[in-house]
Amino acid sequence: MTETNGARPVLRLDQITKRFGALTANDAISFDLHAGEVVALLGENGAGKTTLMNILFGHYTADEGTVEVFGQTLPPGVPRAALAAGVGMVHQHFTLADNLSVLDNVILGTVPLWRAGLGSGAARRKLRALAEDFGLQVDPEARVGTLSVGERQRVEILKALYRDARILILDEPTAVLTPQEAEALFATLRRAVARGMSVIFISHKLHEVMSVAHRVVVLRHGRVVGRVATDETDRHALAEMMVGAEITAPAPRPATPGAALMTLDRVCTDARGTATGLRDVSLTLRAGQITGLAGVSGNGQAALADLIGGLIAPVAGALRLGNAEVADWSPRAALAQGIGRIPEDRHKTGTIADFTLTENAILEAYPKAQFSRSGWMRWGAAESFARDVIASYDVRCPGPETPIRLLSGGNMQKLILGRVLEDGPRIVLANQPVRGLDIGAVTYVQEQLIAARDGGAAVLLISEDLDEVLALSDVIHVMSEGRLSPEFARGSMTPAQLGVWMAGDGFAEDPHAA
Amino acid sequence: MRLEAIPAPTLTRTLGLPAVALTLTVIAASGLALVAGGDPFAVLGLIVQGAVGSKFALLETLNRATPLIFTGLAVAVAFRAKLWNIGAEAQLYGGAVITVVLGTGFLPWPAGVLLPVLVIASMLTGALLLLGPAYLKTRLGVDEVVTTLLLNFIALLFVSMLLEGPLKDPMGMGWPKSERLIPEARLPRLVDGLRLHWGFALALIAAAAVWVIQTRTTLGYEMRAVGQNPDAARFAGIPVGAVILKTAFLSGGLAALAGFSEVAGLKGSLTLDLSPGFGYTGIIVAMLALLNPLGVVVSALFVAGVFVGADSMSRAADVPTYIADILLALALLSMVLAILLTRFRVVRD
Amino acid sequence: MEILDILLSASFWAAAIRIASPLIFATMGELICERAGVLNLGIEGIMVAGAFAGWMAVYTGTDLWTGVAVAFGAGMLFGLLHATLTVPFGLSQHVVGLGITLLATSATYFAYRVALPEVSSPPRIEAFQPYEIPLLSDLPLLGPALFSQTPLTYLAFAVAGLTAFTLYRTPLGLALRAAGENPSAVEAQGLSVTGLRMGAVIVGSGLMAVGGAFLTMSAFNSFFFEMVNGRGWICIALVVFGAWRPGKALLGALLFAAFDALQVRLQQTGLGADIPYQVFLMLPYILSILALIVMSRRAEVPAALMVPYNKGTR
Amino acid sequence: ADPIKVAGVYTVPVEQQWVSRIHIAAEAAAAAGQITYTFSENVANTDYPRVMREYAESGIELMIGEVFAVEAEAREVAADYPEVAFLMGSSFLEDPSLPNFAVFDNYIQDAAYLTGLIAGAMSEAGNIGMVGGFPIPEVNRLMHAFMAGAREINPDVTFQVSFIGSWFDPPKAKETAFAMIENGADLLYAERFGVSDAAQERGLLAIGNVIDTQADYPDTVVASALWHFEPTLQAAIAAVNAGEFEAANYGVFSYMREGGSSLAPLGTFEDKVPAEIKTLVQERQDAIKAGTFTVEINDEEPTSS
Ligand SMILES: Nc1ncnc2c1ncn2[C@@H]1O[C@H](COP(=O)(O)OP(=O)(O)OP(=O)(O)O)[C@@H](O)[C@H]1O
Ligand SMILES: Nc1ncnc2c1ncn2[C@@H]1O[C@H](COP(=O)(O)OP(=O)(O)OP(=O)(O)O)[C@@H](O)[C@H]1O
Ligand SMILES: [Mg+2]
Ligand SMILES: [Mg+2]
Repeated sequence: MTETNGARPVLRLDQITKRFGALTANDAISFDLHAGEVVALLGENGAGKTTLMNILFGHYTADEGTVEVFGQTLPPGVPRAALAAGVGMVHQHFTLADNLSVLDNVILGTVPLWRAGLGSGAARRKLRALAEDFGLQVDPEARVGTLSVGERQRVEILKALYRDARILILDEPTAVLTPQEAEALFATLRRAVARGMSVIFISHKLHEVMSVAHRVVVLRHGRVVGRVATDETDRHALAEMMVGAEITAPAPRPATPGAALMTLDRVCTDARGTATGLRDVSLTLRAGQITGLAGVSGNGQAALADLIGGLIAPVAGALRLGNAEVADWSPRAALAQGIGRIPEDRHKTGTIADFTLTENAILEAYPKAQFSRSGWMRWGAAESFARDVIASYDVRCPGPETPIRLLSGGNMQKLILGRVLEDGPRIVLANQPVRGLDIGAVTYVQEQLIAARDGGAAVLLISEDLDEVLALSDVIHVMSEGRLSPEFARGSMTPAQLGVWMAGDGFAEDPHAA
Repeated sequence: MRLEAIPAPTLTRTLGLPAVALTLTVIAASGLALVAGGDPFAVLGLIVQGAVGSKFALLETLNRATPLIFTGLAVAVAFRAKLWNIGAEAQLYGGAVITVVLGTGFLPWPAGVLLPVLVIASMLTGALLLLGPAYLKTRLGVDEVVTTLLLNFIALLFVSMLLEGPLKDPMGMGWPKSERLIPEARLPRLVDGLRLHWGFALALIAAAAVWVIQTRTTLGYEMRAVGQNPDAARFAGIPVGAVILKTAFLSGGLAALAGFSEVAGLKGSLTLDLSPGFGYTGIIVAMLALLNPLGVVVSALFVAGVFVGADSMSRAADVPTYIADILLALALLSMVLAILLTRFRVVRD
Repeated sequence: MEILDILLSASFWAAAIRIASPLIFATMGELICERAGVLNLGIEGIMVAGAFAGWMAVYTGTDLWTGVAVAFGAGMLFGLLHATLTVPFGLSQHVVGLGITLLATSATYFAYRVALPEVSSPPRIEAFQPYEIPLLSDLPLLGPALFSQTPLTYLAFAVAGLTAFTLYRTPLGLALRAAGENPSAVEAQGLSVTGLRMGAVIVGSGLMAVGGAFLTMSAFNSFFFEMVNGRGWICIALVVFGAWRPGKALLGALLFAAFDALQVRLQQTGLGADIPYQVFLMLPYILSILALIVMSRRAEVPAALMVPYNKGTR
Repeated sequence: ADPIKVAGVYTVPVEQQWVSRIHIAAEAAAAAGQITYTFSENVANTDYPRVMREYAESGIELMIGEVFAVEAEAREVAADYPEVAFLMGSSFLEDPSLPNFAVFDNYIQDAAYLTGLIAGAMSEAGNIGMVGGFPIPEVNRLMHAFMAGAREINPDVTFQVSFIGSWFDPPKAKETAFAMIENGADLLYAERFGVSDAAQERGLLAIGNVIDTQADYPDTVVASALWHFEPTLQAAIAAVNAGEFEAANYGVFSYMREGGSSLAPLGTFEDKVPAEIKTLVQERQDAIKAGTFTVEINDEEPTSS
């Protein structure tokens, strides 16, 4: 195996092995990173990418192998040493303290603890300069708790830059970003690389990998299964290398739309904290049709999802099911009306981590006579239902008695999918259904949604991934600042045109609108 | 250092570590006895003797365990739903007060009717005492650790007020103490001549009932779901606020039964020092049992046994009685650590 | 004496500040622990241990300030035990806290009885005396209320100021606040969550013990069983009442103490004859709950409070 | 005779004034070889009957203690161990059907009355502060006797009465006393620890109760009403030795004429108390001992005046 660059690497991972009990998460992994280079780390869920990076950063200690930065071997298990050596890491799950300001989060740990002052003045100047330099606009005094996901990510990167990191590790940085935010991130990365910084980039999105990285290292089951330069490969080949088998993306047939199952008529909802509410939203969901909702995160998608899911009620306007206006609106009412709901965050709202698969499978349906009678649970029925879901939706797990937290994200999502679809809902709310999943799981989930549509359900697909919306939707709406665009038919809009709407232009009351 | 879960702990580990914890506790106690001028080698024997060495000792241990089972269950039920009820002490007194109000002649009914009424009335009173904080938590987000804690002090002062006012025994020579219950309101003894009463049996029944509720009913399922992830529960359509209120109802009711059982089974009247901290010890009992209702029975027996045994040892070995609480505290702390280490191993990195 | 007269008298405020002093120490101690993410229910017992340790040191011949240091050290020892069990091992903070209260209390009583087996009247020490700060103590109302207290009271206010300064103006305080909000943020910036939390619990426990020592070395001059009498639990409430901010918590302590002082004085008035004395004793607790309800919407609980942090698990 | 095996069971630590009098008397008897003595302190009332039973099982012959809050249960224990003699502090009377259970109480109202006479004369402001733990008979009757004495000397004297709701919170007792001083009191009735300290700090006077603390507060404590448990204990020991222990009320052994209570020597205040008052006190003391003067026993809760 030859490395492309003859110069001395800035980072060298040598024969890293990490075992968790019986499982070998990293199996003798070696690779080098050179100055000014972006290496993408690819692999299915659970392939061992995060583990490897955690070892490199000192969160975990490897059982075997060494990490060398600029020729120096890092002491294992000491994040401070990695930071001092110039390694910066943007974690898969953000590591920010919500109660502190941006500036405080950035200087945390950079000043000796036993000092009287924080030195905020100089720090603020440095932060401003960095933000300017790298195009990472963010208010240093803002409390992190009030920031959007994209802004938080900028703070994470600024944290690394502030420490003069020479090596930047980004673990799935785009999983929660909009296309625009992702683009801005890539622009920042290019600037950083132009200044000689090296980047390790983890993503499941192959087009991103292709556009940002110079080289790709592919992991499977903890082992390196491929190394390739991006200009010598394509998406298809990478996908195959990851999964070890060929992948075909779903190609939906044209839809045959039916009756309007749900109608929103000039609906408004209250804003909650920093989350935007709906402003005069009118929307029709039709049987046998996938309605795609594109938009930059935080523009009211959450409010719309909560409304349809029964968690909030309109403060103005009407919500109709068929022709009947709903009065008492709650999750129970929504479920009773045959609305199946795939929540945005499978960990936070979709599942209960310590509950078994069985217990999670009936989370919404347990009051039904099938699973309980006059207050008594019928665990036998529940378990056989869980077995059905596991079998029909290909949930890979030891069995229905397994706590769901032991499952990977993809399998967790399949269980939710099964729970939602098994009952044949008339309306399906799919909010970010494939976020963070690997290719295999993505394909599977999307196929199931198409199947539901073909079975006559009205599907609302909310996604920040414009490619996904374009590929699956029969009709598309765009959301911006709580407003909803008109309906666009499949193929009537280019991504660039949609982008204009996403940026908030084109809406009626907008003075810039035509 | 870091903790790593052990997938399948060996039997040696499961039994060995708690044994080590207890051994260390006994060694520490022996050392203390030596410091206080007692015989260190007699300590262990005397504790065992005092806790289970005679029919008398054994029944005293069961007796002491009775209120702890109730308060332990109350805490286990609440904590399971992440309702931090630190106010079992107040609820206990609530049950005791209502037992005295109704059981000193106000309801002149035969035992078969009166006792069930007292049980229900006690549970309702305790439940109401916890409903307040639970309501404040669900409606206004007021931290219930603090409200329930403060209610303990208020309840105690309130009881003191009652005992020096309307509930004061006119024949009590002015001592702040209630009238005695009528015989129909007394729980019969389980064993003639010894203090063990039907309250103990009631506690066992309560433990079994809680176990059934938690594992077999929709309410139990809801309570666990709300406790572990209220967001997911709310999304799934579980009425979170209502479940917390129901949990509070059950928890407060159970704690109140401790008061009922102490008054109706043991003391026959109410004084200000009915409970030497049973409400607080209930928290320890519940956590030691990992919030498992059947485990609560075991851990209550353990806690009671250690205390009764050590207390008796202090007299026999002629060392200050405070050694009993030291021993109990050491046993508890080392025991929770040992139980943790049966399931996790310490790895260095 | 009518309520208004009471409220306008310097002696009333002097009493309030005196009563508040032990609460201030212990509340700051608890606040530091909770800000770092650890609920310390050992407070009640640690105060007992501090009350005894400081007093006993002076009784056996050390000077008063050494006694305070001994109390602080005793508190830190129990803090170390608490921290070891709750931080690296992540054991339930409820159980460990209550266990430590039981342990510290009983160990103190045991030690007292072993050390002084034959006493029938509690021995006394020469306690801290009020020190009138020159000039300041001559101010009307404020002078006798604020500046004629014992040195330990001045120390209590200094500790509150230092706590606020440390939390909001130093890197250490920043790290502590972050540790109580999101430990992984601290870890990712190369700091040790374990170290920070343990340090906070140990130092916080030391302060609690000094609060206890105030009772035996300043408010009074002998050690009694049950002397702390629930003051530790009050401090837990005060931390919440103060929304985890030192300034507000200090105010809360003063308010609570003022009510206590008022209740003592009200018992002497016409009201006192008609209303059971328990009602007066209840007042501070009831008002605390009411205050909590009023400010509940704004309170910001440290997000990682009571959540153990175990490196390497998610 | 062999020393009698005696056990004390107390609900508070032996430092507490009241229990300390029992404890000291027992230790003295043990030192004199009359008895062997062991005790348990700070026993919760819940545990009280169990501790009694444990001692009874272990072969104790005479048990002393206080059963105010556990009357019925303690009597049950006594019934189960007829061979053990129980001498218990109690607000109730003996029960002839329970021949091994005798009662006592601190009837030291005589001495408290005498201290009241002195206080009435020593309080120039005619404003006396009284701080109690709980308003129970043992406290109330002493306060009333004291108040009666003070009123006899100064009919206009006013009293401030407060209960701190705890037996053991000296800082709180001290605060309460301070409040009374601010409210005009110039003499304090020190029912609890902490009160004399307040008086001392403000240079005022205090009257002691149950124990003599003048040595600790030489310029503060004027007089004290002392309780002596020795006569009670000696009577019980004699009865046990003679095999004649029976249900009886030993309360009378706390009366002044039995030597169960006394007025502490005025000591440092010998010259400060007016001579005519000293004479009156002496007269009354003699009358009480002669049985020609009785101090009223009033167990009601006293209130401020
Ligand atoms: N703390 C841990 N304890 C035990 N096992 C772990 C732990 N962390 C990771 N693993 C195991 O290591 C394997 C690799 O996990 P890792 O998080 O590195 O995957 P990944 O490649 O980052 O996946 P994803 O794409 O989903 O982020 C997983 O299969 C998991 O079973
Ligand atoms: N503490 C742990 N113990 C055991 N396995 C773990 C632990 N944490 C994570 N894992 C495993 O690590 C793998 C990846 O975890 P991770 O949380 O990254 O899931 P994921 O598939 O990336 O899901 P998502 O993207 O939704 O977070 C999963 O297979 C999971 O089983
Ligand atoms: Mg990962
Ligand atoms: Mg992932």
